[in-house]
Amino acid sequence: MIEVFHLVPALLIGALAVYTTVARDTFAATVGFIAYGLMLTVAWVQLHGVDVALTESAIGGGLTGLLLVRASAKLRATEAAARAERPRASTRLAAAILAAAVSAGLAIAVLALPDPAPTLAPEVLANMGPTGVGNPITAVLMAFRATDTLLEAIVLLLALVGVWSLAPDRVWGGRPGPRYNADPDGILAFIARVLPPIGIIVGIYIFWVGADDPGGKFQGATIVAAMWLLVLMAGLTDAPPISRRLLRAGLVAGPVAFIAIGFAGVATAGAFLAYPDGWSKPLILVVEFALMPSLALTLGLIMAGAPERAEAASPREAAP
Amino acid sequence: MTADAVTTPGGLLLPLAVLVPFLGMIAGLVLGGRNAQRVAMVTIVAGVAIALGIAQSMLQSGDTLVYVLGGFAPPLGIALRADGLSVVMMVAVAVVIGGIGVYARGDFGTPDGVREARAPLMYWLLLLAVWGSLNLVFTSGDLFTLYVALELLTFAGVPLVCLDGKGETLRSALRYLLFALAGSIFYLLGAVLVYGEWGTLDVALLAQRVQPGPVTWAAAALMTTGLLAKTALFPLHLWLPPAHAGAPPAASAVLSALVVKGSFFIVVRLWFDAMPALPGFAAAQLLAGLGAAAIIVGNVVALRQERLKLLIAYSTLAQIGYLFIMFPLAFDAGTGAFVRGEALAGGMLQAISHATAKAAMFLAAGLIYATLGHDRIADLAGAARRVPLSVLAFALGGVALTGALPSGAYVAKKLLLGAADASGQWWWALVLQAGGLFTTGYVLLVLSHALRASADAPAPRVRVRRSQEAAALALAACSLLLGFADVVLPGDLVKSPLDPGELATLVVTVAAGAAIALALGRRLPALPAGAALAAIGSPIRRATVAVGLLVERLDFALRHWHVAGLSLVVLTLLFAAAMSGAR
Amino acid sequence: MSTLVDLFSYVAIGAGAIFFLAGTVGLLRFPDTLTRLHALTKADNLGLGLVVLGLLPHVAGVLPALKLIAIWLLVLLSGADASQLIARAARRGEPRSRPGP
Amino acid sequence: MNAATVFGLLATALVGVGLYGFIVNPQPLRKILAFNVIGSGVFLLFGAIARRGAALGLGGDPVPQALLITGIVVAFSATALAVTVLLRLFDETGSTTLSSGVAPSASEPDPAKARE
Repeated sequence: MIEVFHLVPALLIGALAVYTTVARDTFAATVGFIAYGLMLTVAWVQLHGVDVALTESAIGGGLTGLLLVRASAKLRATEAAARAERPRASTRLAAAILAAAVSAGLAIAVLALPDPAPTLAPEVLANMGPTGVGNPITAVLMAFRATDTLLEAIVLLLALVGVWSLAPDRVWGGRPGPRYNADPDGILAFIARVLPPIGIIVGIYIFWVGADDPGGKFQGATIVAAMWLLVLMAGLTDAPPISRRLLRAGLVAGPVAFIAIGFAGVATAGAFLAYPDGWSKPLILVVEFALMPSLALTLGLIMAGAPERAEAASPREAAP
Repeated sequence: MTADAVTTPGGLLLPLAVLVPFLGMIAGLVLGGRNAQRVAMVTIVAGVAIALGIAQSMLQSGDTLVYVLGGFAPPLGIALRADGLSVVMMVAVAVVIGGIGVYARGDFGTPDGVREARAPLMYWLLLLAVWGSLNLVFTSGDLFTLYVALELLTFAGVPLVCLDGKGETLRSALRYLLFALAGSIFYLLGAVLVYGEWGTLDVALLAQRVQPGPVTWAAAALMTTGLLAKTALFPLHLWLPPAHAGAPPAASAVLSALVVKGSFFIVVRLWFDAMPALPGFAAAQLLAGLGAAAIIVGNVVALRQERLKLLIAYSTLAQIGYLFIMFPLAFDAGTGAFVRGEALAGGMLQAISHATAKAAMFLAAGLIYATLGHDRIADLAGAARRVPLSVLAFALGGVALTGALPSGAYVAKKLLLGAADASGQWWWALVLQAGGLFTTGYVLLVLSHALRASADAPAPRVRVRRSQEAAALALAACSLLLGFADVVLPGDLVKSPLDPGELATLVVTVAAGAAIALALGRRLPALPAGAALAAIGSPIRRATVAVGLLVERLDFALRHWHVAGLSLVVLTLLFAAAMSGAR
Repeated sequence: MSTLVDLFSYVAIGAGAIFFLAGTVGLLRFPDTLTRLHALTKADNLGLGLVVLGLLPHVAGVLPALKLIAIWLLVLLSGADASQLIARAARRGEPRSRPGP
Repeated sequence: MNAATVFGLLATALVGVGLYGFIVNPQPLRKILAFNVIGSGVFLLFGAIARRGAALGLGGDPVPQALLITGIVVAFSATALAVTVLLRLFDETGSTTLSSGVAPSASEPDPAKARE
């Protein structure tokens, strides 16, 4: 009987994935993908990965979904041209057969996984004590494999640099994204005034609770970034020009603090990104507090996109 | 339990080698404007010093450098390791980045009157990001950290392709990004299966634990194919020619010489360190078979190109194939595993000499384009007179690639041929020789056009900066002088150039190269005995041109998206079958 | 006592499920965007409220209970606003009010 | 057939479906969607493996779950970069097709004649 609680969401996720792939219209496929992302969260909860469920719904379903919906709305004009380029039936059949073969091979491999599954859970629990954090995943992210988390922050920063490098030359240094100006006393402006305070509190709560329970800085930063985007889309504020040095300093403050504490670890604890005894928890908190705003800013700016408008854009220009 | 990895003296240089370029990128982004270039120059000096420091401490200790990050040894934590291969590649990358950095001061200096311009700022940031991610690829001992390094490398490489913002380069950049992402997700899928089976992602621990089995075959096949997609080995090369030819010259040099070496290095790390006994003989033959096909298709299509930068891009395609020939030669039939011997040394030396030579060729092509205003091979007449040093740099780079005497490729070819004879695989020896002849072919083709006196003598369009020509020449000289690296390698490989055997080989190579150029070259220069030669050769020429056209059409067909996608999947299945068949 | 609480939960969550079902049937059967929105927001919000109500007695402690209620209020807020925006877009934008998927 | 096996097999199916979409769908945005489906399949497989490694009262092996969070963020950055390049390509050229260039033809003049 217990199997139905796993099989039903699994089949639903599979069906949504198939729909996303075979739907004729790109916009419909994107909407299907967002539903697919949210249903994945259920799967993560059933796999006892609550931290991952948070990340998947915040970043996988939320931000990625917004990105893709906005793009598919903008690319409606290219639908017909794309449909004309559809490969012949024979190619599609070959692709289907080969993809099925890969899936079958993977299924064999999954079923052939060793029964006493190898795990690092004992090592994590054994070494978690000195780190001072209660959530084992945060211990892995911030202590045992802190380098991966540092590299991840650098990946986000590099993705933002890549996004900015795609700006037209004439507006370099300008403001990213179009100038939204919704009706000031409309519904969007209303929710953009009511929701952000709540969202920021929830985001900081999720960030803070991450030390001992599911949560963490990436999930928290995503929620704070989403609130900033909401305010941006309601036209209550305008995106900052990217030439502003303060903005760039804010972007890099997190990674720089992380690297600084890492090199301090060389002197005090004998290894890069090692924490001296007893100082582990406070240092992790300092790093997380430094990373959180930088990540929220970086995620927000990645979502805002490449600069499109000159810096001196007047706040209330006519809606296009 | 196996002994935990422990930090060796001088190990701290490894995290420094990874983080200094990224810190340079961060500082360049915040300071912005002209400071980005100054920060990049300082970072280049620091980075070269660190690479030499690592090499020095490696020679001193004679053993692999290890640095345990965060104080937690694998399998829980991550260790950075630098063995002979990593150190050699890091020094080579540092030198090439230095050369390209000096060249790029000319193309990507911030114009005066502007506080900050997009392309210059972005170029310096992305150059440092490529360097940081490459150092991470060479030193990381953890498969997941290698995945993050691969993504960093792709995120830094793609914007370089479309730095000029034109439509065609944006399309090439998108095609490159999408296919590279497919490659890295295949690699991650393989890494996930490896963790599921062996409970660790650390390369050294995997070497002790891995046994053949269905899960590990699937993982190895997925990871290898994913990495081949990112290295653009034939038939997964749809994105490379337009991307590398379309980018600005200083960016093409970084992409062709360095970025493709990152994923190639991880294939070497996997097949020689993580799971040496797993892939087996059949998979190595398949891998080298793809390499041989890349050599043939790459070179033939290169000979048929109209534009110089596309010719060099297709030459990269062929040279990438050349790099994979070493795998079957390093296979020890006795133990059934890949051993670190002469074949591996030859392969890595070939990779390094290609890096320096290809960078020099792209930089020289950039200078020729800046001077003549175009890079059509047929109209290169008079180039040698107007921009002699650039043509000389191109020539030296080309000669270095063909494996002429003092070049690194010569020593590499000797090592690989020795390994082929030792293992009795004569067919790979043939492929190696053919590769050299083809390379000579297109180098002679380009030089014959460039050295021709042009009928009209238009004034040079732009005075080329001395430093740029010096940088291109220095890199070309580097690849030529690598031959003297044999003092480090075993055996007396480098005979004196006046040795009759060497002279004979040289003459045969040049003659055969000329024949190939005449047969397949798209535009033939007006030779003095043109009419007589044409009368004799035209039936042969018409046949070879037909063959050349056939190969060009095959390449064009393979560079359609869905055909490349299907070959990606077919290759995964083939590698899985080849590896499972080995037992 | 606990059976009474369980019974209450079954009834409440069951009713909630029925409202969700009603909302979905409304989505599939109603002719145009506006009526579908009406069905969805009304039925689903009420359904969620009932499910939350049904879960409240099983929650350990006050804070999780408050969190559940906060979730319901947030869904109410965002659901109402989203449907208003979609309704406005439907009326102003493309006249896709013909029935069928 | 516990949860880990069910979602492990689902993951392999997602990879297959995503791969089909990645190869066949001509619209680059659909390829990005397909890449995300494959990515979520790979992450789900890693989650199933983490669940199999559950021990000592933990819901799952924390190391893969931590790597998953990093993986999802990296996949998001890749999607964001790909979408930005795609939109910039659309702004610049008005089309989003990936195919470019023309088939090689025997346009090359007859060598003998060309040299006189």
